[in-house]
Amino acid sequence: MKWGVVRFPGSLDDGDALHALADVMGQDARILWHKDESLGGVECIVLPGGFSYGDYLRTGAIARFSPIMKSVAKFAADGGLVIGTCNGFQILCEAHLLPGALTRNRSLSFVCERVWLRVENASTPFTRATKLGDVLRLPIKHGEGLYIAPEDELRQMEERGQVTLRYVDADGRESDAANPNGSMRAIAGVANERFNVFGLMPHPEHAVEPMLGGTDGLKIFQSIAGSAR
Amino acid sequence: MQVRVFVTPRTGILDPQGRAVESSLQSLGFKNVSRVKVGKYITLEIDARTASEARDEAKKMCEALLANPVIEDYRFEVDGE
Amino acid sequence: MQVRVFVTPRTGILDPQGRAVESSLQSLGFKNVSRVKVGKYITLEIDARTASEARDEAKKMCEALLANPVIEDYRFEVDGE
Amino acid sequence: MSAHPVSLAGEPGVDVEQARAFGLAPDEYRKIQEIIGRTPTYTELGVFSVMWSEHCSYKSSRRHLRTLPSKSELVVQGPGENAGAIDVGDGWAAVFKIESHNHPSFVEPYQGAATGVGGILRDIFTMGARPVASMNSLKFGSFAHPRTRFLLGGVVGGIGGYGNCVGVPTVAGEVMFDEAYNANILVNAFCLGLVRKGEMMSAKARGVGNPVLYVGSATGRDGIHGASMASAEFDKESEAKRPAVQVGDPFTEKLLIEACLEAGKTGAIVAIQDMGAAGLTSSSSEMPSHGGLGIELDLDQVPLREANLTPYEILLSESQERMLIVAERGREAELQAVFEKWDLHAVVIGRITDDQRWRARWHGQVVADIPIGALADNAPLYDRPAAPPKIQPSAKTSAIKHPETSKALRALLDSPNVASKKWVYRQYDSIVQSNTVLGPGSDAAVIRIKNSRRAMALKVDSNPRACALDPYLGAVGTVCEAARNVACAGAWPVGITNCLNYGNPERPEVMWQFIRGVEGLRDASIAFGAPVVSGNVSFYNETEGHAIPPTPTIAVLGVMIDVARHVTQFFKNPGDAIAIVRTAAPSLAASEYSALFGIDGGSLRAIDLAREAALVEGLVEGSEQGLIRSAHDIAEGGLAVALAEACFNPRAILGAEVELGRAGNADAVDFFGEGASTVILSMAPTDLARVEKLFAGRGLEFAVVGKVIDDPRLKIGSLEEDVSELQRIYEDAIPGRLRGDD
Ligand SMILES: Nc1ncnc2c1ncn2[C@@H]1O[C@H](COP(=O)(O)OP(=O)(O)O)[C@@H](O)[C@H]1O
Ligand SMILES: [Mg+2]
Repeated sequence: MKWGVVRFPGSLDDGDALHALADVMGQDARILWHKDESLGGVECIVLPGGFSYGDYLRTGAIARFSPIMKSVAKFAADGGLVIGTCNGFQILCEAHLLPGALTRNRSLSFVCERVWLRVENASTPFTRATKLGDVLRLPIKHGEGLYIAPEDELRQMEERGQVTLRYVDADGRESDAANPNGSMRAIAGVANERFNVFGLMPHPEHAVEPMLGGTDGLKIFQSIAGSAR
Repeated sequence: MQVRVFVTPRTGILDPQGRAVESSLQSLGFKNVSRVKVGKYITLEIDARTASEARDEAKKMCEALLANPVIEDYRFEVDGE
Repeated sequence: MQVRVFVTPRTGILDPQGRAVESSLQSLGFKNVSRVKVGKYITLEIDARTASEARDEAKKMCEALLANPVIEDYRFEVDGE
Repeated sequence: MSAHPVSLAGEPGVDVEQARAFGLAPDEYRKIQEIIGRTPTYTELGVFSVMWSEHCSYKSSRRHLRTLPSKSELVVQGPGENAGAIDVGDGWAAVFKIESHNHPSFVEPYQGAATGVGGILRDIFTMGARPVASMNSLKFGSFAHPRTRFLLGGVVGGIGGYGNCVGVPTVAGEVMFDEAYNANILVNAFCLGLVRKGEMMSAKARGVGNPVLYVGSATGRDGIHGASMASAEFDKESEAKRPAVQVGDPFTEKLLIEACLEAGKTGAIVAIQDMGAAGLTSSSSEMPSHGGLGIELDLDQVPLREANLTPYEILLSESQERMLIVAERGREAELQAVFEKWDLHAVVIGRITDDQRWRARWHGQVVADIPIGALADNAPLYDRPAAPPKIQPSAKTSAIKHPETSKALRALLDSPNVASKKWVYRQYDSIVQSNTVLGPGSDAAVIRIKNSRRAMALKVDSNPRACALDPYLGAVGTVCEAARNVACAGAWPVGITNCLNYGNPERPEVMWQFIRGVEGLRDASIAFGAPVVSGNVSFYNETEGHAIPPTPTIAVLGVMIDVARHVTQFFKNPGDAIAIVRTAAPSLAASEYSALFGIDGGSLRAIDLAREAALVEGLVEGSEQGLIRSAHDIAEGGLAVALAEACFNPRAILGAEVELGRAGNADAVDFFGEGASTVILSMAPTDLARVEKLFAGRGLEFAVVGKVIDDPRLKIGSLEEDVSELQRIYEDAIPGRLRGDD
């Protein structure tokens, strides 16, 4: 499968995503420069973590206007697969390719740690390789990961199964203590209505090698690879 | 022409920063404080002929970039109004 | 009593946020924009008898927490003034 | 053709008083007049005053630093460039350095610490190396002090805010709280980079006529030499003229990292240096001077953030995220294209000359014209008088009898100096770049090198309490501790960088502490064959005559041959044997225990460096042979605390059953003593004999003291504790105090 990892000014985990896809998984992955409009015929676009444009004003607010985002929006509209991790998730929300918004963690401080996530919908192209209720171990590292959306919208998202990952404890139970940033309904990852765009605060690309803290992240990328059109 | 933009967290949308500031104010002994909200205050110069022209520009900027309608409200003042 | 606090980066102090917003606005086609500064807009309720009492409280809060005097300036308005 | 520089309208006159106001001694002022053969202009005086400042000239320390070993077959670059470099194998050089940002962090903790991180990052990537890991060493006042929480939150926030935003993992560090730092906190920032050997960049200018490019943020009045405040005429001007606190812009720094590394690949860069201390002045004088050349600057070309900065301000500004580059003549456009790609602008602001003068023009006039060597390389050097203090320091004592062991252990685990620093490091991105094999929380951090079996281990340490008792032994012990930590992880200590934090060097007892510290560093460095390739000196850490305790901060770089063999501090398997290996018996001198309970720990024991080196060898060989399952160095809190920490395995907590030799009558020293180099090892019982041979064979004390158990209980002789209970105390000590519920 052909993957494109977008590099914005201030992207940080672009290299990590490339490493996970190309070096670890042996996929055909390349960097896409934010000033280009061509997507080079890739089948899945990855918006990586980082602090695009310094995340000034609001996270992802400025990156959303990078030239390449027009093409990404069109690619998504045509049903192409797009995954945004961390800053990528924030950009997708700002670009209205995903519902809701991400704001300051409840603690107001940056948090870097491994968390547990429960798979709430295993039939999306991004979670196919998992089972409903599976508990994944992935790292988070962000200062603005508190997921917010209007209540009525949240309700609809839940009904449609767009809420794909939730923060839980080691035993898969929801609890306030297991919610690292205060996200509404402990939401860690959401898909759009068409289920071809997916955003999550955790970093699957940082959980692909046993020596570096587990391989649960592979399940996300394997799901996508298995969903190639 | 100077424009002052006020961006505030939507009522009903949670404002972690406001909450945190409120509780630290309380713990600093300001017991009589409540309803703390933290928003943004953006000032800028628009080189426009008329105030109404500046207003139109300002509105466009707010909708395009300065505020996120999902979680924020905005209002602005243009100099000499 | 409602208090509105305006916290702005001090003149002469680097305001990377303002700079980023300005260049983004420019590239969005708002060529006639300049001097963009991004600060904080904090609103809160003080349960005080008189406006001057509220003012004193507000000043204390700004100096204790709301503004960082080393790099920020602040001013505030108290309702009914 | 050295035209006589003009003084500018509104500038104060120049005399010995003005010089004094700028911090220049009268004889230094006379030397300046001698060197340039006339009275300097106000601008020139300002330039001299910053370049001859302790910070830039190392005038009090240089002659002592010269005695530090800086060579080995692995040294690729010793002191003299922006950072040092060590060959770590497979064609890679590790570039690293540590630097202080103490005072700015006390004034504005967030920005002070943030810009400290930014500055050390620039020292690394100016060498052509990609920054791959950061560490920091922090000293705050006592937790009880009203300002400590504010400073702690600000400093940690600033380090994270900057480091997280540039994509360099912060993988290790240390934090200490002691009233001795109430009025002078220490913030020392370390950065490690990797570069292909032979692709390193330099700060030595070459090529007469080569253009000088300015890249990065525009110049403002940030952090201009406080001296500009010292003159009334100058000061009565508008408020805006006050020097502004430096604010960091990590986003621009990230662009600079990528752009400078990419520009380096073009080969069009002759020399590059960041505009750090003394900004444009230091970088523009040091690069040509190191190359035996001169420079001519056109200040009208310097990008300004605000209108009408004076030449003085332009030259002395310490605005952040700025680089100065000497380019191959005719290849400016090539470089400019690279920077434009990253939305940065490179502007030509001068040329390299052959006349060995440092000349600046402004509005068509020459405003400064100085023999360049006088600024950069031949600043005055001092041999300051040194003398030991009259009254020898000794730990303050109150004849308290020793607390009951269980209480003492809990109190120690609850002491912020011993307790988990998770509250701090969970605010740092420690995993970006996908190289962090072992992050914060174990003894040393381990960073792998991609596409190689090799890895690097790093740790930063300091021990001001020991240095206060004996500045020489304290420094030796600090190097030993850092080297031992790296060895515990399974790496050979191969290089050292250091930040020497002391009081006012004009006081003989401080100078004595400094010299003894350097001697300790030198002797330990020789013993481990780990040369000192970079560092930094921070003097004048004192307030109202109260100096900080001598605080040499030592960072050691280790090389691991096979990353798969790395070792952590945590017990792994129930049934494993627990052994203790040490170079000498422990003592309570300078221990956390003595400090906590106000007990006189006595004086430091001598350190046998040969045995220290032997211990390091045994540890690394043991891990290379895959014999060691866990290795944990005993530090603050002594053996009991170290055993508890070894049980706190993040995967699954375990227990330990230990008997201390003279069973039953083991006392406080056995439980909580520090000082001596002691390591707790665990290994498969079947490997015991081979491990023992590694150490006993080297004449080190080796004793099997117990075993790892499944049941999460810590049993040391008659002491028995619930490990999860201990862990709760350990984890909550700092957050609890910050919540204010202590
Ligand atoms: N304590 C020290 N030990 C060894 N080298 C040192 C020490 N202090 C400074 N140096 C070296 O002196 C040179 C100048 O130091 P410094 O001024 O801190 O560099 P920079 O100008 O990049 O801040 C550097 O090469 C540095 O490594
Ligand atoms: Mg430097």
